[in-house]
Amino acid sequence: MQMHSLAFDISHTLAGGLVLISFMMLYQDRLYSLLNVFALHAVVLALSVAWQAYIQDAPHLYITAVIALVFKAIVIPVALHRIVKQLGIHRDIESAVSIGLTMLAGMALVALSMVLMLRVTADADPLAREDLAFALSVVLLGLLVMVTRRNAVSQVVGFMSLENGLVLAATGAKGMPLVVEISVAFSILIAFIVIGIFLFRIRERFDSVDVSALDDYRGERR
Amino acid sequence: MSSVVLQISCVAGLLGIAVLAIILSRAKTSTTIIYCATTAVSLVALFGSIRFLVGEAPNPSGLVLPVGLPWLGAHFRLDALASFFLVVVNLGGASASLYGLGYGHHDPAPHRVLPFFPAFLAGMNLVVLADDAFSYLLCWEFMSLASWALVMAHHRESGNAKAGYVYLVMASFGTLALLLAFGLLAGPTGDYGFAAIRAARHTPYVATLVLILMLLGAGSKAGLVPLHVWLPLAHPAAPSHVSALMSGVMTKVAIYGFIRVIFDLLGQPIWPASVVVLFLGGITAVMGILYALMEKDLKRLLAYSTIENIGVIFASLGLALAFQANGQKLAAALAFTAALFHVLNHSFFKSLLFFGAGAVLTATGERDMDKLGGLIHRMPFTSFVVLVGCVAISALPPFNGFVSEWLMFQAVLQSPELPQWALKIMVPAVGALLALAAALAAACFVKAFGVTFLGRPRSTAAETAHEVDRYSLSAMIILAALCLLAGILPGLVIDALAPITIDILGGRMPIQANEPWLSIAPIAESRSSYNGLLVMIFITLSASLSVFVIHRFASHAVRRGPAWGCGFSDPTPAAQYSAGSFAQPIRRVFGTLVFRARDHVDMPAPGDVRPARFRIELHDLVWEGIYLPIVGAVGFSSDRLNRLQFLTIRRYLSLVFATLVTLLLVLAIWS
Amino acid sequence: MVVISDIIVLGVQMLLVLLLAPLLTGFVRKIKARLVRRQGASVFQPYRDLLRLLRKEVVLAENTSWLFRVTPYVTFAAIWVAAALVPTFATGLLFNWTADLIAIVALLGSARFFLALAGMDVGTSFGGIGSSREVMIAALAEPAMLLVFFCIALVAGSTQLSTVANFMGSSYVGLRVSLGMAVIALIMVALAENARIPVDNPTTHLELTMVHEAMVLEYSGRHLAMIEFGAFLKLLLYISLIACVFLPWKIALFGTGPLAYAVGAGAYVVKLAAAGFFLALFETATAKMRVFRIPQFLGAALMLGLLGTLLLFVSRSF
Amino acid sequence: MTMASLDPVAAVLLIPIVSAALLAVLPGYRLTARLNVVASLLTFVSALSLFVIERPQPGPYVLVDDLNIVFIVLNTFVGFTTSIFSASYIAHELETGRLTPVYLRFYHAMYQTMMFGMNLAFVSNNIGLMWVAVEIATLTTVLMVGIYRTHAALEAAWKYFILGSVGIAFALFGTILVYMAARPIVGEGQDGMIWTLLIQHAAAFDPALLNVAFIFLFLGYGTKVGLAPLHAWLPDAHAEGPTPISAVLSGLLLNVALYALLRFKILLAANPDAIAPGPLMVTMGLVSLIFAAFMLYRRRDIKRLFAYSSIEHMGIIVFAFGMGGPLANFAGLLHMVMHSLTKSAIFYAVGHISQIKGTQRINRIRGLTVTHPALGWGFVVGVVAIAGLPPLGIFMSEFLIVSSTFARQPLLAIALVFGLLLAFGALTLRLTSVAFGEPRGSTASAEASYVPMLAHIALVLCAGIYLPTPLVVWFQHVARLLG
Repeated sequence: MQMHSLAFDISHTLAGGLVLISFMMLYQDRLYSLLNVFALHAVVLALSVAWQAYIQDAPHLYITAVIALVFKAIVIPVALHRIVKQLGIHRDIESAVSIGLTMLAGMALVALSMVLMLRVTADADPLAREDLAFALSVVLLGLLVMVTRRNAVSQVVGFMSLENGLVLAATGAKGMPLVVEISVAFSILIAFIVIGIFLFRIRERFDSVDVSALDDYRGERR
Repeated sequence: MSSVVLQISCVAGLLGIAVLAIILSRAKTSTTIIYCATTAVSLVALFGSIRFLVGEAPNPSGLVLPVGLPWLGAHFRLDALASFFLVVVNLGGASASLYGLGYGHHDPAPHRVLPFFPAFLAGMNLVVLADDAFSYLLCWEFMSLASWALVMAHHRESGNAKAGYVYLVMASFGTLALLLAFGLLAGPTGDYGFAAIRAARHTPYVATLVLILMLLGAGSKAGLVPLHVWLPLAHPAAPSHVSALMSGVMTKVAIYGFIRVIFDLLGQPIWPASVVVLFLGGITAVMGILYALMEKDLKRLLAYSTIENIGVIFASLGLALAFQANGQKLAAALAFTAALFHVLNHSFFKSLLFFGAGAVLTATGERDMDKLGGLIHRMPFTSFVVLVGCVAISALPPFNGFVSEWLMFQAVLQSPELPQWALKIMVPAVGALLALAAALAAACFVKAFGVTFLGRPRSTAAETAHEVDRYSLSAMIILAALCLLAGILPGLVIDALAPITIDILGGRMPIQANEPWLSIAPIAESRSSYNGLLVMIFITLSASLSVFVIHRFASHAVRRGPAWGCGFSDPTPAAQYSAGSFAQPIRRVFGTLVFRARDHVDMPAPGDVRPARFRIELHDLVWEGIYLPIVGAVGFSSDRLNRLQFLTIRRYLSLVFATLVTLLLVLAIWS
Repeated sequence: MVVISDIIVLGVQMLLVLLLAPLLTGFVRKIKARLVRRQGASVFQPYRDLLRLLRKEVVLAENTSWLFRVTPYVTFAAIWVAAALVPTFATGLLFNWTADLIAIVALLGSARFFLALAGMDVGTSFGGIGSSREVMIAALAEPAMLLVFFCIALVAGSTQLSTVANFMGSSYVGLRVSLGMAVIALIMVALAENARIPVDNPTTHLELTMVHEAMVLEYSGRHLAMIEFGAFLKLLLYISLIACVFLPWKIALFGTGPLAYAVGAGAYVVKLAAAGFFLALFETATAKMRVFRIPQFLGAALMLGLLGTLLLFVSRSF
Repeated sequence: MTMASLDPVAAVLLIPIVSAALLAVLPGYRLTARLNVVASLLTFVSALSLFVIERPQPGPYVLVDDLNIVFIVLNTFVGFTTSIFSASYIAHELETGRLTPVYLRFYHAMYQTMMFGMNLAFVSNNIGLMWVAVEIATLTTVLMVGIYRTHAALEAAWKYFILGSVGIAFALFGTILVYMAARPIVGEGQDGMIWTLLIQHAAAFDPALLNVAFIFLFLGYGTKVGLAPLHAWLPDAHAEGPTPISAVLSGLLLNVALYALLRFKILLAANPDAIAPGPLMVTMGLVSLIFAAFMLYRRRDIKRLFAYSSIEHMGIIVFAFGMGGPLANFAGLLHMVMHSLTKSAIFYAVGHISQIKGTQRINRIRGLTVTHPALGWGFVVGVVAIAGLPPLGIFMSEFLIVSSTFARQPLLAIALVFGLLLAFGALTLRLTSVAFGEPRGSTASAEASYVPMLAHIALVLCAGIYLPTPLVVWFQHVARLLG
């Protein structure tokens, strides 16, 4: 029992840590620092997944943890670093919404997810419940990053943190099948996105294509 | 075999002909074959329905086919009302087919007409026969679709595309209104059978809503102002025998729908309903004929006059509603009979007139009256039958148009029996509107006939015109004869209509057959009576007497000389009164109010050699006041929304995000 | 036997109107002349005119068609029948029920219809002027007349002229506002329909001011005679209509013997004379109005008719 | 084929994946196109055989019930006809050199993979598996949308990809939540995702979890359905990809997502305390309908026009299912089937038209019925059908939807009718300009196979007049199932 509560505390802290780091992402205004923060995010995720693997003694989760560690915490950030160099992407992030507002919105989102999840009757074991609350807030924050940042890279980062939230939820869900497969699938997805950015030279932002350009391409001019 | 089976098999035959037409669309002889076939089938259907209507005690016979809504099947039913409208439809169909035998050969693209013509006929027959909401709407829309295809037959001519488009949209608007009406009648359980609807009790709320929806639905198809805008565009755009069908018959099918729902399915009406119908009818009558008077395109003029007649019919239906709501069966039967009689008459003379317009079109290639004139010399037969049509539609004795108008005025004169003050006041006022419409109609057709057929030809086309082929002529002559017959023997028609009024209203007019001298007396002879036969006989007698006397005693000398031009005999036919100038006095009277008409005269100063200019400015207030704003609104909002097509991915993501957050918020607050 | 006598009476009436019509016009002209201190032609001048016209040859414009030649007879016949259907000195005649007030309006309407067509048949602008103005006047006059007849019919409960006449003759028709309006409206319509001053001047030959005359400008010889005769009849018809509806004094009932008929006839002649006198007086007293004042004039008639009809419900509650 | 007779479900899955592998390696247009057609035909046949043989017991992965059998058969049928169409279409593309043989292989392989993904999504009894399948189908279509490598195509593919991935994430999160809700009752592991078990115990699930789950699933799969605020990828994906793919997208992929939505709607409806999904679906449906209707007026690209009309119809269908009740559900199912058939038929026509005219700009296409009667009239009938005119199938479903709605919720029905009329106006406006008037553009005769188009139109026509009783019974049962 003591053990259990300890386990609970640890996973709780880790999950909370993820949310915290998501917040940190929100107020980064330099690309490199953002990437580093994301790496940290991935590390923490890896830790919490590993911990879950340990307490649920579900060895297959270790694979997920390893993927998270290697792929997300190392490979992707490095790759993005190089892309940023090679494409000579502007170093600092222009955000569509001011940082302060973003932070406020983030607070609101976390609050919202708490409200929603704490409705859940506690007979589902509290561990899962807390995890879900945190996972939901991580997901929402990731999305928030995606919509408030103009850089392609930072949007990718946002998407990845969103997906970290998913993995957190998946691993938190005790005995959930397909977790490994899903994490693999998502890694591939992200790889695609990164490659896409690289191939299609989407330099600054997703919204580089302006309306007039669309007109030409789509035969939609009036 | 039972009557309804006969009718349905005729419809099947028509559909078969349509398929046949597609198969031999490119064949030379296809025109002849198809129109012969349609003539034959329509005649069979016509006689079947006449036999049913005047046969001994017509009792409804039904038929269910395993098509349409799966759990319901397609119900068809033939009762007195349906059989009467079948008579109208198939008579129009037969005459149009006969006319087409000749006219069709002048069609530039027969393969765009032949398949849809029989389909159109079939559609109209089916609407009248349908006995459940789904089949009714299916056939209704099928009818619209077929007629739309016919309107688009000459799709290369300018303006026809717009005509077809406006028509299709208005038709679909009407169908959706009907759909709502039937949805309301059928209720949430979806009893779409007419029998079930008839059996159900409907609350006043439902009744009112259904009335409004039916006025929108059937009214838009029939051409009630302000839903008429498509009619003067679409009817002229079609080939003339199709225009005749659309104007003379399809509008009647719409009226059938109105009668079927409001009088039959809805049960006992409430009197305020009649006020609405009366009002709309009166307005439509006057507006329609005023539009017609301003028109110089022959076929458009005829289309507008159709609107007028629709108004007249709706007005007398409104009267029938008023009397029925107060349980005055006899008066209701009188008004209702007047309406049905006018339906029949209008189908006669409007088809006749459109045939005439078609003949003029084939002979001269002109629809613009200001390029016609003097055709009476070159097309004697056509001009004679068209003259008959004009006299008939102007409601002059001894022709049929007068009889139905007369019956209607008799119904108006029953208004004192109505208990409601609103109606007491309303009915005579509407009567005044109808009288005005009738007088204006006479003026309008003086103009139509005078400018087109009389005077001197205004173009070489009109000078070199020739009489049309014998099929077209025979079709027109038959209709003219029918106009006269219905005018001098109205008693027979009235008695034939009695079963319908018994079915629908539970009352009937007194039997006319045993009136002396074949005269008609709607209530009692002491009140009012009319005898078309004797009036005709008197006129012929006195006319021939005077002719005899004159030719017996007066001089016979005749000399042809130039017309007296007040010292200056005008050399050019252009100096004749044209359509526009003929309408000028009436335009001065009504135009400024109804059309915001302005005459712009640009008279050069003395010594200035440039020609004087005269321009008329007319506004179609309905179009500019109702339809253009709607078009503008749609365009505006689509422009605004269209920006969403050009957002960036980040913005699209924010849309998604926003949706998610809102939904989550709703969830958080609500549950 | 009854039928025979009826037919005789009817024939007498038809002949009577035929004979009296020109006389009436002549009488009106005479009075007008006297009122302006002129000698004036004799009252029988119209007969002479007709006979003279009948003897003359017909000159047809080049372009005219058969319609132009048929029209005079058609219009004449229509007006004559209409006139014959109005009870002049006796009601309840055999064929009175063949047509009622509405039918009579329609008969006059068809006469006008054909005249207007004939006007357009010539192919000159004068015919056009005439026809267009004529139909404009008619388009306003007809509804006014119908409304007047609605009013009467609602009072008498019938559109059957004999019934109306009997009812009006009977004691229990009090003096009514609406009837007063109706009679005024009817007189105004009659003035317009017969092309009298102030609507139109039957004696003018200044083309631009004429309406009816412009329409029949091309007619000559026997055709013109028929047209003129039709005009005389029409005037007679309106007067006798007003007479039999609004003052059916001494009008003979059906089947009352020859004596009553004679009295009725005498009364009828007196009524005609009186009406003719007043008409002449009115015409000399007023001036012709511009063509485009006519709508107001007839619009007033229309309004009066409608008002009369509506007032019925106030004065008399069913 | 023997295998198919043994186990049609396996066949439905195996034939596509195997042929995909083959097509990836085989060279040559003629051969591969034929193989593609044959494979699709086999799949269709084995799907048909699901009707005759007795169904397999629902296992941990595979389920065949009344609901999805309709979808499977429709899916494989349209897949088959589209493969015929794409054969003639691709031939032209190869001539004009828009496609190289390499991409051709890729195209065919991807085509079969996509069919595999969709079939899997239909037959899977495991919501996780279903999720995976839907994503496979989505990603393959993404790749095919970008196949022309023009800037516009890549643009469209990229948009589709990004928005799709977010959708994927949502759907997954929803799935996880459902599992969480199920776990305490059904038990850990595999069982917590097996549909048949879920629906049995749904009543006992935690409503709060289910609610959140449904919102995520609704948005996730709704993105694929193309509901209004989430629709952005759909028009461009339709317009820039090869036309067969547009046909499949409109005709099938939307249905797959819709199917997933329906499954979860049933699940939610089975739980008394959870929110009623109806209002949500009705609102989104109406929004999509009216929004798309307005957008139709400003379209200049013919394929994008019909893409928006797909959004509109999806709106109608979701609305119908949202209204619920036997009539509306029946109408919804019918409308879905009719829309798939009609819309793919229209895209077949449009594909040939744009190939002949060498453009997709509407104002460069005129008077088709004059220059290409068969194609033109086929197009006319198709548009008339999609606009909801009788005697074609969509009229029946719209009749049922509107009339049954008006009796229950007059205002909703008014809004619905408003949207329908708007869309009708826009479509017929384009129809008149494209099919009639003076011909414009090239009049080269089309070397096209009209068979698929005509087959679809014939089916829709006959459905509008006569529905075979077994089908009706089927639909009615499913409608009851949908509650």
